[in-house]
Parts: sequence; C-alpha cells; structure tokens
Amino acid sequence: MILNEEQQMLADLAERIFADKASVDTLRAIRGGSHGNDYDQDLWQAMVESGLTGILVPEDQGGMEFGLVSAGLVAREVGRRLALTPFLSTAVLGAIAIGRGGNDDQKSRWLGPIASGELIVALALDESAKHRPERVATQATAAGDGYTVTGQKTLVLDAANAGVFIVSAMLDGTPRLFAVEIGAGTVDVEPVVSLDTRSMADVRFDAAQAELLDGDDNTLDAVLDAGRAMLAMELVGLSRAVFERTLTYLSERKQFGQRIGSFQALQHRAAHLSVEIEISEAMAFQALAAFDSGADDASQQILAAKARAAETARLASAEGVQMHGGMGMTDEFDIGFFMKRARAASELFGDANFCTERFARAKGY
Amino acid sequence: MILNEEQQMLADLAERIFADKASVDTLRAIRGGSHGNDYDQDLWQAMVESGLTGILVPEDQGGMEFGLVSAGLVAREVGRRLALTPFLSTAVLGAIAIGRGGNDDQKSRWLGPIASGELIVALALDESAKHRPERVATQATAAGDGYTVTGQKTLVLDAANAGVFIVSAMLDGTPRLFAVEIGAGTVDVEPVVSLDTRSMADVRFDAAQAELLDGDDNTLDAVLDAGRAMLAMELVGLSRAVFERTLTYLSERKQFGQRIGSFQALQHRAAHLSVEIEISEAMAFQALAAFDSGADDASQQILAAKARAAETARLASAEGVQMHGGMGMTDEFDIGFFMKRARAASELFGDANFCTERFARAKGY
Amino acid sequence: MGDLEAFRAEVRSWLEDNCPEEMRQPLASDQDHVWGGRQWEFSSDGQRVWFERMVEKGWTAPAWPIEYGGGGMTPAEHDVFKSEMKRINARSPVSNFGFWMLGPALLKFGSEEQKREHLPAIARGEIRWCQGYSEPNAGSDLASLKTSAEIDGDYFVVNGRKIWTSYADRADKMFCLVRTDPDAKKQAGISFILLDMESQGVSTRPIQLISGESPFCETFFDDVRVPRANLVGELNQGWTIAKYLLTHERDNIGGEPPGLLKGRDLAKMALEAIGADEAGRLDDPMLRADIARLEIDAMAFRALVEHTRAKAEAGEGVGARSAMLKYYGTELNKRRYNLMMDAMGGQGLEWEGERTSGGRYAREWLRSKGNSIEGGTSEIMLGIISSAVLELPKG
Amino acid sequence: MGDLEAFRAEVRSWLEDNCPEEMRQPLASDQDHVWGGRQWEFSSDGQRVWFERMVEKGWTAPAWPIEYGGGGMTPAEHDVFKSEMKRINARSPVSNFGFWMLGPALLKFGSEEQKREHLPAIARGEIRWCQGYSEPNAGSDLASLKTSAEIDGDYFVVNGRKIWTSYADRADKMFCLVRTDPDAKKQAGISFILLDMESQGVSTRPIQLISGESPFCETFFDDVRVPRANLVGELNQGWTIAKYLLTHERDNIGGEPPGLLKGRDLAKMALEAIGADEAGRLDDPMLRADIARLEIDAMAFRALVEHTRAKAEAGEGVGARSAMLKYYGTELNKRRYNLMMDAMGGQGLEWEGERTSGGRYAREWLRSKGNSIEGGTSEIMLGIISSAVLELPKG
Repeated sequence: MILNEEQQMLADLAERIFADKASVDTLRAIRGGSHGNDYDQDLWQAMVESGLTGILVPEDQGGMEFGLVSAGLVAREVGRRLALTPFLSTAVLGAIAIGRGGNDDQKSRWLGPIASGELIVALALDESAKHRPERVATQATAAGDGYTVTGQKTLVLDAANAGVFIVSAMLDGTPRLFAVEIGAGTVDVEPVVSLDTRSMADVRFDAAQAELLDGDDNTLDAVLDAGRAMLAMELVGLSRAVFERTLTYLSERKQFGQRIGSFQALQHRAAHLSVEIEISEAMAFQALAAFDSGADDASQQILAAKARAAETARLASAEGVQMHGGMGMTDEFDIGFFMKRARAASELFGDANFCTERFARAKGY
Repeated sequence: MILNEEQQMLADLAERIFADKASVDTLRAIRGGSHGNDYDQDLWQAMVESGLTGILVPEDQGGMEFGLVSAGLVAREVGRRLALTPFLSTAVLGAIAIGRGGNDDQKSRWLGPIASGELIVALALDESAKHRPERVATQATAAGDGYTVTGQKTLVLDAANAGVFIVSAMLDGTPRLFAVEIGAGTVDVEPVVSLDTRSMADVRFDAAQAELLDGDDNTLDAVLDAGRAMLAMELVGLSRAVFERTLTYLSERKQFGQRIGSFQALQHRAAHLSVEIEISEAMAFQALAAFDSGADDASQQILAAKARAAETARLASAEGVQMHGGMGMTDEFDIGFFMKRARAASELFGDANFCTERFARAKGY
Repeated sequence: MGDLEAFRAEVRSWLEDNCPEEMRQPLASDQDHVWGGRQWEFSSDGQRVWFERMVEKGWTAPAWPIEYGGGGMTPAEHDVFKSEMKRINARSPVSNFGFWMLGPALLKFGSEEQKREHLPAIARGEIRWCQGYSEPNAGSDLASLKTSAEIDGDYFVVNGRKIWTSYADRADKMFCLVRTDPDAKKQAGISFILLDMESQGVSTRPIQLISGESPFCETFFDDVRVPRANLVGELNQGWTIAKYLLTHERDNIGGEPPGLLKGRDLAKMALEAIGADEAGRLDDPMLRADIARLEIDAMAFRALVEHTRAKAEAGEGVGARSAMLKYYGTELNKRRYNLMMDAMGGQGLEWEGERTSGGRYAREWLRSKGNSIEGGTSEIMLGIISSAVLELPKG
Repeated sequence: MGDLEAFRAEVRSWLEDNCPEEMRQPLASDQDHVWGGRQWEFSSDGQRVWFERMVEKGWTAPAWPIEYGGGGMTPAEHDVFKSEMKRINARSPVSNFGFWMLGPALLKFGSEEQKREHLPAIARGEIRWCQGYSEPNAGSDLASLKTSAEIDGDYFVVNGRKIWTSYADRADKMFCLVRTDPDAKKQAGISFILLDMESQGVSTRPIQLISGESPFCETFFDDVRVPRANLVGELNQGWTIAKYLLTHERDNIGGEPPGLLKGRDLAKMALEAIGADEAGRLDDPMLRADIARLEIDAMAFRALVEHTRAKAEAGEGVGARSAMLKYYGTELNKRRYNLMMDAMGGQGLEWEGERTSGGRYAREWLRSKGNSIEGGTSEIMLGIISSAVLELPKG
C-alpha cells in the first residue's frame, strides 16, 4: 500500500516530533532512575500538543479519528527512537477498548482525557509469563449496579501511571473486558524493572469495583489485533533504526586496512537483512490497512505481520551487535538497547511462535 | 569416536572397492536402462568377494560378524559414490531382521546366502507415502504351520530382485515381522522408477505364505534403527562428496577475473557447511557405536544422526547446485545426482521432521 | 478521461466479438503458448483465428507505433487494453523474445531501417527470436563473454558458443552479444548484433537439465557471416543495450510461484498427503510450522510486490530494488518446493509413472533450484542490493 | 605403568588428606574463584588452606619444572593428576592469566632470567596477571594495534590504550602487545612486554556491558616506563608469541554452555514455564521443534568435540580445526539462550527483582551474544576455516 496524503503528512509530523524529542539519551536518563514507572513526559506533551494522543479518538471526543495505519506510523517512530511512552497502552489500546466497548457515558468520561493526555490507561490481560489471552483466572462478580474483579495480572504496561485499567475477567464462563478506575477499589500495582525500561508491572485486583465494557462482542479481538499490529510497527521501526546504525558502522569502521562494509560476506548478510526489513514493513502496513478496511483476514494478516516483524527485529538486532563487534556488547554504545527492545516487543501480545501457531490454526491446518 | 584398527582396515577396503567399481558413470548407465529394478552387479560381486555382503552375518554362517559402525563405513562409501547396491536392504536390514528375529532354521537357510551374495532380501514396511512404521494395515493370518500375509506395501527397496521379503503385518493387533519367500505365494512386485535410480517398488501380498520372525521382541526396532543409521552414513558420505566437488569447482572456476572460491561470501558459506558436515559425521559415528554397545539411548542418537545428516545433505547439495551455477542445473554435470540421492535417502525410514519429532517424544517433551 | 472510456468500450466490444471462447482459458501447458515464427503450426483453429485477428489490428504489440506494425496505443490506452484483456482472461495471441526483449531494445537503440525491417515482422508473428547472451565460461560475469565477431568487409564473422538460449532450436533469429574488440576491457568491447539461425555455421544442441528436458540450448557459431547492417547501436557499445534488457528482465518477478504449485494450496496438499491429528492440525508439527512460516513469508512478499508495483504506477522508479524481489521471490519458491517434497514423501521420489504424471513433483522441485541462478544468481542480486541500494563500499 | 599407578596412589592419598571438603564443591559463582595476587583476600579458611598446601607441593602449576615453582610432572603424570583432581571434584586452588597464558609463553619464549623471576611468583599465587591485547581500533584485526613503546635508554615508554583486559583493575601485572616499530608493516613491528600495573601512568576503567557489570576494563598508558629487560623474545617479534597464545586460547571450547544454562535442561525449563498439552508435548509446538533441533545439534556438536579430543589425545594435531569448534559452539550457545528466553516469556523481560535473581535470564542471554565476538569473531573463524582447513584461494 501507498500512504495517502493525510497519512504522509502524519508520517512527517510523527518523524519530526520524535526526532526532536525522543532519543536514546532520554532512555538512558530514565533508565538511571527507573523503577518501572517512568516515561518520557516531554515527548508525551509534544504528542498531546500535536494531537497524536487522540489519533484513534473520535472527532466529537476531541480526537483525530484516524485509523490503525496512521497509528502505526507513530508506532514505527516509537520503535525507531526507542521511545518510552504510553502511546500503545493509552492512545491505541485504551482508545480502542473504550471506543469499541464503552457506552456513551464511559466514552465521554475517558476518551476526551485520553486525547488530551490527562488520562493514562493500562491494559491488564496476561496472567502468566507467556501470552495466553484466553487463559483468564481473574473473576468478575456482579455487585450492585456494577461488578467487582479479583485476580492477578502481569506484564501490564504503564500501570504505575494509569488512571483506568482495562481488565479481562471471566463473567459467567466467558472472558469479558472491564474498566477499573484507580481509587475505585483495591488495586495493587507492583512495578517491574524491565530489560528495555518500558513501564511494566504486576497488578493485583482485590474485589476492585469495575464497569463492564459491553459494547461490542469483538472488542477483545480488536484490542489484541491492535496491540499486535502496533508492536509489529514498533519492531519494523526499530529494525530499520538498528540497521541504519549498522550500515553506518560498516561504512566507517576499518579492519585489515579496509572498511568492513566492503567485506562481501557482511555485504550479503546486510543485503539479505535489508530485504527482510522491506518485506516485514510491507506486510505490517498491509495488515494495518486490512484492519482499517475491516477485511475478513485482518487478524491473520496481523498475526503474520507480528511474527515476521519479531523475527526480522531479532535478526536485525543480532546482526547489529555482531557486526559492531566488541563495541556492540558495551553499554556505552546504543546498539544493545535495540536488542533489548526487540525482545520485549516480540514477547508482548504473543511471540513469533504464538503468532505463527495461531496463523496456522486460523488457516485450518 | 576413533576407529579401531579393524575398522580402519575395513574403511580402507571399502574405499578401495568403491573407488574402483562405483562411479556416477555406472549410475548413468543403469539409469539409461532402468525400470526400477537394476543395481550395480560388478560392485555387488566385488563386495561379495571381499566379504562386505556378510559384514553383519555371524561367522558361523560365513560372515564377518562386525557391528553397525563397520557397516556404516560401507554405507558412507555407498553415499559418496552414489552406488546402486542392495547393501542396505540385504547385508544390513536383511541380516539384522533374520539374525535377530529368525530361528536356527531360518538363519541357516538365509544368512549364508546373504553373505555369499546369492540372496537379496527386501524389507516391506511402509504403506503410505510418508514413513509411519506403526501404521500397518497388512494382516497376517495363521494358516497350517505358518501364516499368510495380505496387504499393500510401498517404497520397498530392491524388491525386483528379492528372494525373501521381510514384511510387517498385524498379528492379533500387534505389528510383527514375517518372512515371505518368493514363489511361496502371491507376491506382486510393481517397480517404481525413482528419482535417484534406486531400485524401489510397490509390492502387494495376496495371502502369501509367510513365516513369523519370532526371535526377539525388539527386532523391528533394531531394523528401524539400523535403517536410519545406515542412511545417515549414506547422507554423510554424499554430503562429503558433493562438498568436495563444490570445493574443487570453487577453486577452479573464474568469474570477474577471480576464482570464485576467493569470494568471501562463498567462503563463509563453504566454511559453515564444512562444520555441519563434520558434526553430522561425528554424530553418526557416535550413534552407530551406541547401537553396537547396546546403549540405552542408541535409538535417540540414531534419530538425531538421521535428522542432522538429512539436513546437512540438503544444505550440501543445495549449495553444490547453487555454487555450480547454471552448470549445476545440467544433467551433464554430476552435481544434481547428489541432490536426488539426498532427497531419497532423507525420506526413507523417516525424514528430518519425523526423526526430530520422535526424538522430542523420546526425550519426554 | 472521456476518450479513454470510449477507447475502453471500443476495445471491450472488439474483444468480445473477436476473442474465441477457447482463447479465454488459462494455458494448460507450455504447449498452448503461441510462439510464432517461420515454422509455427497452430494447434487449433481458435489459436489461428485469434492470432490473425490480433495481428490485423496491430494489437500483438499494442504500444508499438503503428508504422512498425504495433497498435500505437498511449501508455494510458495500453493500461486499459491490458485490463480489458485480463477481464476476459484472454490469452496472449503470440509472444516470444522478439516482443518482450528485442522490440523494446530496437525502439530505443535501433536505426530507422532496423525498426522497419524487424518490428513489423515481430508484430506479425512471422519471425521468432531467441536471446544469445550467456556463455559457458561467462555465467554471472556476463561481460566476460568470448564469442567473437571479427569484421571482414561488410560482414562480421562470428565464432564461439552461447548457452541457455531458450528455444534456440526453434527460433528463426537471434539477438546476440559478441566481442568485437578483444583488446578492450570487458564491457567496452561488446556489440549487439542480429543474426539468422539459418545462416551457415550455426548449430544448436538442447540442454538436458537435472529435472529432465528443457527449452534451453547451446548454440555454436563456426565462421558465421553476419551483415554489418545487423549491428544495433554503435560498435563496441552493446553493453548498454544488454544492461537495459537485463534490468527489464528482472522486473517480471511476481508473487505467484511458477509451475506445479501455481494457485495450489501447499497446506491443503500436505493435509491430503499426511492427514490431521485429533485437534485438526497437520499431523507433522514441524512441517506444519515450516508451512506456516512459508505462508507468512509468501504473504509478506506479495505485500512488498504490491507495494513496489503501486510505487512504480505512481511514477517512482523501482531501479535496483527489483533485485530484492528477484532474490527473495526465487529463494521463497525453492523453499516452497522443498516443503512440497516434504509433504509428498514417497510420491516425491517417483521419476516416471502415471501416479505422479511422470514424476512431476520431483521434476518441478529440481527445476525450482534453477530459479536462484537464472536471470542473475541470488549472489549477484545480493551484490546489487549491497552496492546500489545500501551503497556499501566496494570490495 | 607401575610407576604411574604408584604416582596415582600417592596423588590420591595426598588429595584425600589435604583437599578440604568445601573445596570439593562446584564453584557457586565467579566469586569462589581464587585469582591470587598482591591484593587477594581469601573468602574462607578452606580456600586459604587448600591454596597454601597446593602451593607448597608446587601443584598449582603441576606440569611446570620444579625449578620454576611447578610440580615437575611428566605429561602422563599430569593426566593422572588431572583425573584424580576431577575424581573428587577438587577446585583449582588458584588460577589467573599467569597460569594459563603467560606461563606457557614464558616457558617457550622467555629468557632464563624471566622464567626464574616470573614463573615461581605465578605458581605461588603472588602475582595476578592480566592480558593486554585488544585495542579499540584493532578488534578482529589485532595486528593493527597502535599502543606504542618507544625505546628511551634502558626503558620502553608506553603510550596508548588497551581494551577488553579482564580484571585489569585487580591484576598486578600485565603481559602486553605493543608496537615497537611504527614503520614496519603490521605484524612485523610488534613486541611482547611485561609491565607492572602499579607503574606511574597506568590507569583502568571498567567496561559496562549490555548485560550489566563485567570483568572487562579499558587500560590507559600515559608515558609508562617499562624496563627493557621486560621484553619477552626478540624485539619486534612479539607476534609469534601472540599467535601461539591465541591458538592456545581457542582450544578451550567444550560442549557445555557457560553460565545459567550449564547443566540445566532447556526442555524441562520450557515445560515448567509453559506446560504440556494433552499428549504430554510442550504446549508450544514451534518452540518444541526448536528445542529438539537445538538438542540434536548440541548432542552432535559434543560428539565432534569428543572426537576432536580423542584425536588430540591420539597425537593428531587439531590445528585450525579448533576454529570449527569455536564457531559452532558459540553460535549454538547463542541459539540456546534465545530459546531460553522464548521459554521464559515475561520473566525474561525482568531486569531486576528477586523473582529472577536480578534479571538473570535477560542478562545471561545478552551476555551470550558476546560469545561469537570474544576470542575471535565467528567471521574470523569462518575465514580461518576457509583458508586453513578448506584451502580456498585468498581474496
């Protein structure tokens, strides 16, 4: 697919903001003080000002009401700059969960604050170390007008700063999504210091007061699709960035009296990698467009995109470190940050194996 | 493992005989007239004269009574020279099936003729296009002193020249091995022209008179182990041979004013391949030695050896064709014969996927 | 816009009236292709009628100028024409290397006389052309070719050998790269000439591939005399034309596999051959994973092909990026045929016999191995990507 | 044979009497390793007792001549000694680069005076050595090193920078490659010298890795004066010694993974983390296949390691083939740690915290990435295999 004019403008905008605000230096600074709860507030502010936080929020709630392709253009920049930002948790997952699942009251309470950057939303799905969205032990119980939820969640992004949690819990034997407002009950957030400094936490809900998100049967599916799609774009962005740095290094570094980029074995590996990146990016864009157009096979395409992007990022970061040699192994060089980020982004919402397995199942074999 | 003196002598003997008798020219000649039933009779005669046909036959039946490591040294030459010979079917599988499963009468009737090269034995196990040795529809029925077997077998090596068939058939719900002498009932052999000119056939048994091979519960397992082990060695031998030819080509062929073996990208691929071959060979020898010493994990090791040897041969023949360029695609060059042989030897007795699957299962995961 | 729609209506109606029903079926085999040429014999009336009608319209070469026997269509009209042809699945009425290689080269580099002599003959399907590029000792390094053409009065005298000339044994003429200056360095001494395959001293020999018979031939030149008027472009400047055509050739890589697997579902073939487990999954978990990975990669590759096409249609040049498609597409196809063989098991070992239509699995699997060699090897493609796309330093 | 058995009995009985029980346990962490040296402090009485007893016997360096503080064992005796140490799982009493690198180099290339000065001090654990080889701009291309040593009277004056010096911040002395002839071509101008880390002008800085803290340091030389007597071998002939030690280093690759996965069963870890399906198979079919392939490759690799060892013991040189083991073993280990991360899922994302003992999965996974870089990169190994084993033509 080719970007339309609106998307191209958005791509340029996102690139400009991230080039200006997000850098590995910021990441290093946040890492220095990190306890699993920080993000880049300057960047977030800039995203608010340019409207990116409302990219998926309807216009009547103060948003841009764009599609997943547009959000993906931002996610690509997130990956490229290794940005620490609640964009995924809030502007994408929160906006979709509430936008598709919320009633008018919920939408009006939360979508505006998402667009204005005042509200951070955290999605609490997983309960074990591997992504298994249908294995939900967390229970929802009717209580008065609403519900309470009780259970233990893990890998919850941006939990430490969240005002609203979107929680999957079993109701009458079926997993459903609920919203829990902070302060509305017992929510215990235990931040985890993650290898890529992403804000992450274990979260325990103890009979926390919850509202059912009841709008659309497929809300959870849409959230999972969107999560995987955004991470695919993050992975594509970081693959491109680590590859660009590697190419630069290959063109500058000398060994045996030659620039190492002139060694044919490295050239062929770099060329192969460049093709993998092109293909993964094309797949990711196509999958996002399929989601936006409501294509039947959008979920399959997104699984394919995430699986491929994860493998590509693994290769790109591994080649990046290896081709940088000893320097690539030092914390002083930035290259290792891409490898860490690639690992985390690959794992979240299902790794390549998970996505490939589901893809095969969806295809009927 | 390191070869002992006896094994080293045997290795030298086998190399000499095969260098002298077996060549791709013979293969071409047989292919020219092939209808799925020919083998290299000169080579077979030389093997008889040097005792190789009796390599696994007990001394009191006129054999050498060596182990699988020794037989493997011959199998490696078979692969290396792309020899068309009933060595596997008769000298290995026949000798083991009868040696372990036969009673004294059966041994004395058949083992001597195997050693003397008079009898060719064909093993009829598979009934579908993929190797699934436990899926046996062929039925054995008690009849008088003995049995009759009825069923359809496929991928039967050397059937067209066989005097005795070893057949797996269900007896009281359990798969057992039976021996069927040619002329002892209705055996219909339909030769298949195979891609590597190996003698292969579909065989139909119609209430054919059969004798139970009743000696040892594990006879079928031993036969399967031996079959996989020998094919692993064949694959190692052919990998070495195709790699040697490729190295020679790399050292001679010029492009862009340089010998192509001086191109670093090809050097690294060749170096990687050489390591794969070394490792596959070491694994195969160790597995064969494990079988000979009766180690508990011999079957697992053999599965590992076959899986690896198949993958290595696939890589070696693919790199061989690719590095030979257009010439490698022509029937005039010998290189394609290795690819064909690699395919067949990988498929028989379970391909790499089959062996890896069984390996994982045996390891308990 | 109105004009174009009028044109579309005209084309549609003419095609409806003139394209025989049987010419609207997909080609069942290579035999259904109409190559044209002096010795051509039509295999059906429909084939002949369709050919004759299209020749008369000049629509065998729709975008060539009318004065050279073409249809004189503008690029926009040509797009309309192609879409209308596709709409009814119309077969190409005639095609050979003259249409897709020599024609474009002559239009760009030929003299007025050459255009008038050769283009109408191609368009009318009278002359079937073949391509004389590769030589036994100049594979990937095409520019090191040795076939010589010495000038003798008004003639070139050609000696040497070409390889991989598709259908050289059935073609009427060959466009050919020859060395006209043995002292110049490589590319500098090459010329592009046209020769008649019936000339004295030309002989051909078919090449048997590891997969069996093939359209490829070797072609031998023994003091073949070629008029100097048959030189295209300048003397010793043939490499420019060669490069133009090589890039042209590489652009034709799409997402669909050629051969047996075209339009066939690998997973379905595997399920039929191997069966499913109790959970409905292909009963070979490792092959299942390999097929899923392949399908994902194939879908992703098609996405890149589509993207590249869309960019090209939007006027952005594709350039060296076509090497990416050639590289990945052919490697993908080899993987695909490997997996087919894994799925087919013993049936893949058959070389003859009805059950496998003459060993089709094995033969097409072997044939696929050539994909990453012909039209520029994968190694050449990686080199092009490295230098022209990534701009890595030269070795 | 009788003598050797008597020797074995003597060693066994002495070890039984003298090796403290706690010194027969595997090292729990890098902290349990006794490095020796001026600043060394024992972490337990057992450690100290074991060290002192072994030093007294000269068995810290069993094969070195007695006159240089060693045990004076013949190769056969040394084998016996090693097997007896292994029998009771005795820890090494003390070890550092002095024992495994400098000692062998001095025995082969050192002057009599140098041997008498340095070897006993090493054997007695008094001096802890580190290795000054790599430089920031001379990674794989070690011979392009730039640290200079200019002659000034009886001294070398050393200026420059070394990198990847393990424990430079804790070592007493360094053996070091320096450029003594800036005009000679690469290898020809290099010398091998010994210097004291307490010399004026030496400073060190620890290197943080992507996995966190590390033993590696950078070492800076600012007009460091080193007595000319500290030159080992001839001036400008240091490359010979360097090469000798590099090969020596590469020989130490075995089949066991280092670190967290040592002795642990990956499949079992995965089963615990992910669970099994109804058929008892790991409930991630693709990870299961990857683990099975890894286990097969690891088993096969160990078979080659065993084979190589057996050949070496039979007196056949291993030579450049050690590059094969280095290459494959380290790539295998990287695969292994990747799969561990695939198995551990979210736990692998933790960087701190008790649950994962401080992010051990992530850190050791990242650390494993260095395996194919340190001690000669995989690319260098492939180059060695290509030229020295396969004898392919030079580029």
